[in-house]
Amino acid sequence: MSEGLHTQEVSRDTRLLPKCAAIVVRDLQLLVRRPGQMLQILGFFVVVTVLFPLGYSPELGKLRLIAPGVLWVGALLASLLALEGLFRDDAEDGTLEQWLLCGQPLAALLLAKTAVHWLLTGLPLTVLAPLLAVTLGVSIEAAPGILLALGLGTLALSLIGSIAAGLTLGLRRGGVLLSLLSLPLAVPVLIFGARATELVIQGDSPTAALYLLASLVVLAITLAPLAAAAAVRIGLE
Amino acid sequence: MSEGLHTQEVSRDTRLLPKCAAIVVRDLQLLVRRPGQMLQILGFFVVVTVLFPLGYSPELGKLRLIAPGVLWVGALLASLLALEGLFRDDAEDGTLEQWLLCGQPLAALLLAKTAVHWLLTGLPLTVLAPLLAVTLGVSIEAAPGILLALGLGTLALSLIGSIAAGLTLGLRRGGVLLSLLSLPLAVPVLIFGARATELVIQGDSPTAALYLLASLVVLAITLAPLAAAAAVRIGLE
Amino acid sequence: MPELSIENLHVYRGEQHVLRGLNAQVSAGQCLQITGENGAGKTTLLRVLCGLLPAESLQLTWRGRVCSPQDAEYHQGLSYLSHAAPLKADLTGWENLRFLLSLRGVWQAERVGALLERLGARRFADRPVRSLSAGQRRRLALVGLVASQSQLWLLDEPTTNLDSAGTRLVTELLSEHLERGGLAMVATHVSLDIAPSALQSLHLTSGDGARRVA
Amino acid sequence: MPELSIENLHVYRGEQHVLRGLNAQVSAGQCLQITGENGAGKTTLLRVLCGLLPAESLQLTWRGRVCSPQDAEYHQGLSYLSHAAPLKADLTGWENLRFLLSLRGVWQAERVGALLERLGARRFADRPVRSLSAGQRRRLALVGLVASQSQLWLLDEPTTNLDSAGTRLVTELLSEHLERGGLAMVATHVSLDIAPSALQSLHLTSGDGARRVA
Amino acid sequence: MGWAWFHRFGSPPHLYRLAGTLTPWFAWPAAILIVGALYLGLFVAPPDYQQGDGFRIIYVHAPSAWLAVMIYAVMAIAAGVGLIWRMKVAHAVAVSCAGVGAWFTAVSLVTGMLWGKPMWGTYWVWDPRLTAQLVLLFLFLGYMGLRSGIEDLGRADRASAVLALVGVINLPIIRYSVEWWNSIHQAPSVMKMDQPSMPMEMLAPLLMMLLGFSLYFGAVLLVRVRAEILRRERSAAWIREVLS
Ligand code: HEM
Ligand SMILES: Nc1ncnc2c1ncn2[C@@H]1O[C@H](COP(=O)(O)OP(=O)(O)OP(=O)(O)O)[C@@H](O)[C@H]1O
Ligand SMILES: Nc1ncnc2c1ncn2[C@@H]1O[C@H](COP(=O)(O)OP(=O)(O)OP(=O)(O)O)[C@@H](O)[C@H]1O
Ligand SMILES: [Mg+2]
Ligand SMILES: [Mg+2]
Repeated sequence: MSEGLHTQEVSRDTRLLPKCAAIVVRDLQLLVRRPGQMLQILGFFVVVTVLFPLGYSPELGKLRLIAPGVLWVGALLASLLALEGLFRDDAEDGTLEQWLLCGQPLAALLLAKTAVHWLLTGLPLTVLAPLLAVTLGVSIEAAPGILLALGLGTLALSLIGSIAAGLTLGLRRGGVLLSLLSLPLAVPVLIFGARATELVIQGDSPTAALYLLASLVVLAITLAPLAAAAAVRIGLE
Repeated sequence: MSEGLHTQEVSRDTRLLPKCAAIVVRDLQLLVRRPGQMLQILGFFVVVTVLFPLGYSPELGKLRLIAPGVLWVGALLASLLALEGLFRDDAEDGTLEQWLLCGQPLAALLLAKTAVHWLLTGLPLTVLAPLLAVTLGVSIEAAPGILLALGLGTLALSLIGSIAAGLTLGLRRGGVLLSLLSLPLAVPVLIFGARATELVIQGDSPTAALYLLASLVVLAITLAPLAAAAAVRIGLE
Repeated sequence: MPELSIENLHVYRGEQHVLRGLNAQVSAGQCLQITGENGAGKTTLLRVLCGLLPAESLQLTWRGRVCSPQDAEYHQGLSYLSHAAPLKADLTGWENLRFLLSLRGVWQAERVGALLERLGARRFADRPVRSLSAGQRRRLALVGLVASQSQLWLLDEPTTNLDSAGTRLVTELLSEHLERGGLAMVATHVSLDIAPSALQSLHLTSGDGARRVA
Repeated sequence: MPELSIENLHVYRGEQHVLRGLNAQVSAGQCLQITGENGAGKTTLLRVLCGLLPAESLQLTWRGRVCSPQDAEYHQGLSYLSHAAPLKADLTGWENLRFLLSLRGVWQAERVGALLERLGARRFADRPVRSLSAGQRRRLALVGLVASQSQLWLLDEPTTNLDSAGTRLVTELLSEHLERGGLAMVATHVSLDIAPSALQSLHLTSGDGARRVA
Repeated sequence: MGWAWFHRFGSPPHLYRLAGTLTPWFAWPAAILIVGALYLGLFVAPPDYQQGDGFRIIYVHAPSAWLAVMIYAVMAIAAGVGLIWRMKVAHAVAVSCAGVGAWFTAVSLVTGMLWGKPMWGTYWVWDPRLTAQLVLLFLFLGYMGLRSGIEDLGRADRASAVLALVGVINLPIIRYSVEWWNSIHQAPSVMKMDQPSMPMEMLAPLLMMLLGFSLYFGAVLLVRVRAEILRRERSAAWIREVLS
């Protein structure tokens, strides 16, 4: 038979990058198969932002004041909800096990997975935000600042959430616990983010707050994948 | 062998109530086994309520104005999140199939399940709400009104959500879709509920809004179980 | 007269016409073994008969009366054992059985205790199901099956994950069930060690309807 | 000299001391069949060897070098087939295999095509896995196993859900793997139809360590 | 010398006995210090010239707030040791910390709120320091929530240890980030420890109380660790020896 030679003889591609690429390709395929997932997250974001004026007040003048809070809380909740499925689906159907067994550094694979997840949820959320801000009475000039702040913020949230997603893997309905665990870590992001957005809306320069956000992102990129890998190993036991 | 006689001869208890009782007992057992579930929902509610001041403003005078909106959006989101698992867990491990096969009206069983679910999530949320309201600068005198409004509101939300929970059974991660499906039905609850709460906080009489809420609950009790039963049958296919 | 008769069963799954005009009869004391290669439609057949999957067309007669596979009365006489054991992972085996059987109105603690003993499941009946091995779960599900005292058993690969002693037990339980006048439809790839007089066989071939073998 | 040697393996699950001081060796071209009643610890043993479960103590030697069951190099020479087939329900069989094999760096379309043919899986390789029967999924997982060309196979009840033709195929594939100098550890309740010279057997008894049989 | 002491410390029977012996050495001084500090604080220290007797709540509030942070640190260190050296008793220590820590955090929050009513006219203000303390409570609750969700002890240990360690990074971040927060709240001047204006009669009971609380924490920890070890090792041979 020609189908199998053994490891000693088999030419095995041991580079890391093609594996990360395979993960990205697969997740895009999955998105094409069920675009509903992404649309639902966006829908949730819209709904939270729309609900608030319903429960509060329809006056744009008042709404503008609470706009940063509403946008950020909405984005935070939507990101956290989306994160629930980050590793869970793969764990449940047994494919995540195979990631652990493929002989590549797990942290790198999880970083790839988290990055593509952000591309498919965090980025669309970010793009949507300025539009929603307009419905809350914010002027369209604030768009670039809002984009930058939310882009950085959701990226940090995705990374932070990946740790909690790993930790809650072993649990049946980890969703709520995931939010709870991510929250203490997400608070700084929320505070800087909302601060930057508020400055932008008022027409001031948000540079300092944005720098802080960016440094949080850098910190998260360095540490979160390692913690997530440890968490996933434990979660899969 | 004495272990089996056949249906013709077997004395089978065909009353409906003991079955509903069995469901209640089992769900309480499950809660005792994992109290985390309930605590997490409460934690989420607390967290959402805490997020707003962080993203908005720490001034109690300002916070008091948005308190009804924050409380209701928080309670709505927490209820919807909790509802995700209403039938899903049972569907995934195959026990829900057995409910369909036990020869009892499914709608009644699902109503029992939804009722105990409200007792374990909606009611605690309601009890917690006045405390959270205090942190938002609302006076403790408003407590009875808030309790009544949120009690009725969460009950209606549980019933409405049970329909969506049935419909999203077939989907992997129905959570977000569930929120979207429930929302059109939940909006009236939110509006009347927030209105009642606002009146209470301002010290006015919320009777009219509360009557409307109560009639929504009655409507939901009559119709929701039937719709949920139909939805579950489809979802399980 | 057959207790259960299925006529003209057509089922589509997605695009596929999985079962085409299948007919089958089962009398009291008879077991119908359903065989067929992977993907032939065995699971589909059983789930349609439970009313869990919709059929394109089906004429079902049960105890001489025409009925739909979703009728409550028909369900009361039927037990279905699926690929996966219907147990809640957070409850113990005992609690699971208590709930399952209460739901059917046939909970009797001593009977269940005796059955647990017989299936070698007493040892782990007090542990949460989450911590049980695949075969141990299966054994609990079998206790539930027997204790629900239904006349019609619909079993999907009941010997999966069972060791050889477990497999023998299944055929024993099945034989006893038939002797008491029960009916069974069993989808399985292994040959069942049952009195040939009580055994019929239905071979499904992928998508081409069914051939009756014996 | 054995390629794989396991010494002094102790594993606890919850309170239970499931494996107590187990020793086993497997040489190239040998298959170690793991038997034992339900709950004896077969699945546990395989998952510990994959590094998916922690062991209390374990001395593992692979190709003459002591290593941990979480070493990347050891993983590169190993394939594990669990109770459930590791496939994403929303992707087709083909896409699933492509991903799985790319992850291991051994994706070759023609080879996979040939294997699909051989396992009778080409017909449904382009359908989403969600719509496949239990046995069909199993066949896809087997293609992935063979195509990953690992020297060490760890198989947990590989014949579950397979029809008789499928079961025969598994033993064939296994024999070929051994002839090529592969190693295998197979947990199963059925007897494997493999050349006796290549077959060893390890019988686990619940919680009492292991007895070597042949 | 080497690592022998480390392994000896890590052996459950040894720690069990050690904890038993040490408990009274923590409990009695704790009781004496707390009672003494209460007496000094409530009756001897002069009333504050601004707040009158209301300030006396500080004797419970401030020590419990400090302890809460300290306990988190102890918990994280124990969790780290358990994770890295796979030491089971370290996990037992970490678990035992969580409940006490959450309790002290809650006490500091509640006493703070009670104090806030007369001082700031409201129970709660979204002040950075208060928020940081609330987040600390979430950390403890999240830790316990995660544990309660995982059945298997070993897995619960390791998963919650990762969380505890991740949470450590969070402590300084919260501390500094809240400075950036758009708080319009005037920093309460009483919340400054380094004011030389605090007279010795006020300060001494405070420090005594802090020491007392710390010893109390030590005693509670030892008792809980013993119980935890008993629970974990209930099937071990040495337990039967100890109990008989
Ligand atoms: C819920 C409300 C409150 C919370 C959560 C809270 C929290 C804290 C925390 C975390 C500390 C320790 C500070 C540190 O480690 O640096 C502390 C200390 C202290 N708090 Fe509070 N506090 C609250 C209300 C109050 C009120 C109303 C007062 C008095 C007006 C007050 C006065 C003090 C004082 C005097 C100290 C000790 C000295 C210091 O470290 O500044 N606190 N509190
Ligand atoms: N998550 C768990 N927690 C605690 N105990 C467990 C857990 N999983 C399995 N066990 C126990 O460990 C023992 C070995 O289980 P394992 O799954 O390895 O058995 P097995 O030999 O594969 O059985 P089967 O033939 O039924 O698949 C069993 O007694 C089981 O109850
Ligand atoms: N959800 C689905 N959607 C579309 N087609 C499906 C679905 N489930 C199963 N099928 C197809 O229906 C056919 C019958 O499937 P079924 O599960 O009944 O087979 P089976 O005889 O039980 O096979 P096995 O022995 O593998 O369990 C298969 O060809 C399968 O691919
Ligand atoms: Mg099948
Ligand atoms: Mg097994």
